[in-house]
Amino acid sequence: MSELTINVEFSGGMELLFQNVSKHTLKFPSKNENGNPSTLQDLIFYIRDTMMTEKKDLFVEKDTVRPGILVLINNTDWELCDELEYELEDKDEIVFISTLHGG
Amino acid sequence: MSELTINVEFSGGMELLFQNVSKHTLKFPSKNENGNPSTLQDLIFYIRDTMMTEKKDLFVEKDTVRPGILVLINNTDWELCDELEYELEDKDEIVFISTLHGG
Amino acid sequence: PFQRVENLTNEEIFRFGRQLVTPGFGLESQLKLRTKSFLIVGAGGLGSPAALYLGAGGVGRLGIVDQDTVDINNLHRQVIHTEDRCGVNKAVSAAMTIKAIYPKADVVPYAYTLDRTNALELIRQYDIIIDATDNIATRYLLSDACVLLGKPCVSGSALRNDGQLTIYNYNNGPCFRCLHPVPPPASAVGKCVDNGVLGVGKLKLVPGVIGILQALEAIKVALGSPALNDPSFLIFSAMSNPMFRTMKLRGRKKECAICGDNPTMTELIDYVQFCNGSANDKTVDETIL
Amino acid sequence: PFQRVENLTNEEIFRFGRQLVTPGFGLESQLKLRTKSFLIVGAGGLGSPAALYLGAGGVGRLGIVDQDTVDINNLHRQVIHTEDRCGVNKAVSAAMTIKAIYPKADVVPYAYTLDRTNALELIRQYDIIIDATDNIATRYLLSDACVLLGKPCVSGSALRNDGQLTIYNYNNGPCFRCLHPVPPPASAVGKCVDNGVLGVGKLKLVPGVIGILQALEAIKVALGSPALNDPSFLIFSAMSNPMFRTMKLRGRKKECAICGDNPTMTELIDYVQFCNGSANDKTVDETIL
Ligand SMILES: [Zn+2]
Ligand SMILES: [Zn+2]
Repeated sequence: MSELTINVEFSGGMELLFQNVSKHTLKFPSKNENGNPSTLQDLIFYIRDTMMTEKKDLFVEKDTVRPGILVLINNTDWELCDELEYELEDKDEIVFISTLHGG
Repeated sequence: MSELTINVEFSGGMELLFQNVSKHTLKFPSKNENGNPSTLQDLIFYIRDTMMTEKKDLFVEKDTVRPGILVLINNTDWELCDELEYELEDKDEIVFISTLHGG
Repeated sequence: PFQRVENLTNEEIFRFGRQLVTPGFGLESQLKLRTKSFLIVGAGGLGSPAALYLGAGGVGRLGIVDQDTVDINNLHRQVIHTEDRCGVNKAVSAAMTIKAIYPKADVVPYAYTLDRTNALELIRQYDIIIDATDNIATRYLLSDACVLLGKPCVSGSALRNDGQLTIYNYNNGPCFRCLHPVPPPASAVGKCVDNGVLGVGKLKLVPGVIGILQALEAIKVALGSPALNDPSFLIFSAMSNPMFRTMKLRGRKKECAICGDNPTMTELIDYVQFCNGSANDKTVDETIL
Repeated sequence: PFQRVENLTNEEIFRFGRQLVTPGFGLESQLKLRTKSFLIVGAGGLGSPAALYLGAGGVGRLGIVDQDTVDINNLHRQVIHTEDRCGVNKAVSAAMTIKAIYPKADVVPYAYTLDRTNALELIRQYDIIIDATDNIATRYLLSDACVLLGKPCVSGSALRNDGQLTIYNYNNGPCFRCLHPVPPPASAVGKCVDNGVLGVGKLKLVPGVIGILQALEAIKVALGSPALNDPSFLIFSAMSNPMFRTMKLRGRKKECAICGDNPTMTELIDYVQFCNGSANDKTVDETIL
């Protein structure tokens, strides 16, 4: 399969960086430009480069998401998967959630 | 495939009819005794006949679940699927939930 | 009768929206709440938090119906009441607490039982109905009355460690009768299923969680929130993980006896008889914790 | 100091468990609550319902910390307070409401700010800590203090239409610092993200929903509920459908600076400095509805 369908969701205020739209369905190549399976890091860079025009630093810092953002892969904390190295699968649901501190 | 894995869950008090255990994983034949694909009705009869010893009338009435029980097929109201005629698929999650009236 | 206002007063803006410097969508939403009336049926475990939050939140009018009086061993979960009001009618007591939070709140207590003789007359006066009752006969009564009058009914229920929440007769979704054309056998309602079961301690907080979510859903109805576009049914299991499950619900049924295309019911009926005795069989209040 | 009792009094049994004819597991659970002490930090939007339900529910002791005073435009969501208590300390006001519901409740208000100089001394006296605060510096403070003292921390937060709930430092689950070794940039906390966005009306009820769920989780901790065996993180989106999502959370991190296998932190630090200014940048209270 050359293309994956990835469901991306932004929550906890992250959606404000994306025209206030929470849910996005992306078509994503199954291999990255190096010919390796596409990873979560590839997805993060794709989002930063193609879906954002400003305030990119509120999403990405260096090579990963900025501090304060939790990442869910199919409702599981990405730390329980392989974080940035996680290899995307078709129909994956990836959620980026800004942790809240208000009360 | 000759055997399906079906996740059955009882909720809203239904679990009290099943030794207070909510979640059950069943191996279920993919075809019923007539050689047709197994349906939700087959599953209901299987539960009644093999998992219950008493108070069967609190689960089944005639050929279907008793009034007051909602059935969810993969988190969707079974009326939006084919109800009793729904053909089971591997890894389906079927929930039987007793509607509550207390406050 | 309830008078709909055109604008919020400055005092209301200060109280409910001071921090909103630009009067944008926020104030419009607050005005929508202010121009809507809400009727909560039941001021017990579900109705207490629903009434607290709607009453404090600046809705146009809040009606509260309950025939019962405050009892000392309900106070642990009916937190809108106080110990010195034992013996006072619950609707009256709930109104007193709301007035203490917001003296200008328009709260109307109704200290009687809703039944087929008076339900239509009362429900007609309100925009959004909140079913916070505790027995199945009243649930049929409220749903049927809401269908006959074209009102949405935000329904919550709780038993043991479980709770359920949905909105009937709204946005082409089902009514209670679409889901339950036939009432369950009396033996399946309330106490019979419970006998002899030593579960985990019953959680008094379950009605609280559902009740506050009823207030939230009622507000979303008032705002016309798109989140309510598809009918759904929330299932809460306090002692499970995950605690919440959302079910995609059927729409209105064409063959429903009251909300269908060719309704056979055009008026309220005798619900105690209809429910075949399970009506008076109020949910056993054996909650602990 | 809080005295642990061996048994419930007859009055307590009547009030909290009258309907339970056989004194089985239910009363044991009630006794577990009665022998535990709970500390709620913050008596605002989150702390109001948490305090109401825990205070009315017969816990052993309830401590409430808040340095703020009741303000008229908080009352719509901080429903434990009343209008005539404007200017009164919030912890004191919350205790007054609980006493009105349950005069024998053991409630202790602390009318001061929790900081590195006094947090350990206070938290040491309680079994279960509820973080109902509104800024990230205090969240680090509470989590760190709970790790140092071995206490579970039931953490809730809310902003706009979203809420989050988890338990830190419990059952080999993570602490706040495991999840957030580095604080977010100040620009990502609070107001900056909001600028110029006209969202759907902000829902005042969001902290209410999270706060009552914090009370529930605290009770489950007190009971040792198996539902808490796996660390999880509840995500609430009031204006989405479904409203709730449960995330399976990482466990304690071996390399965590405070709860890890070789901790480098052994005492509390300057959290305002640590959070680089985002500490004082309290969440903008622009909720409406
Ligand atoms: Zn109908
Ligand atoms: Zn840690």
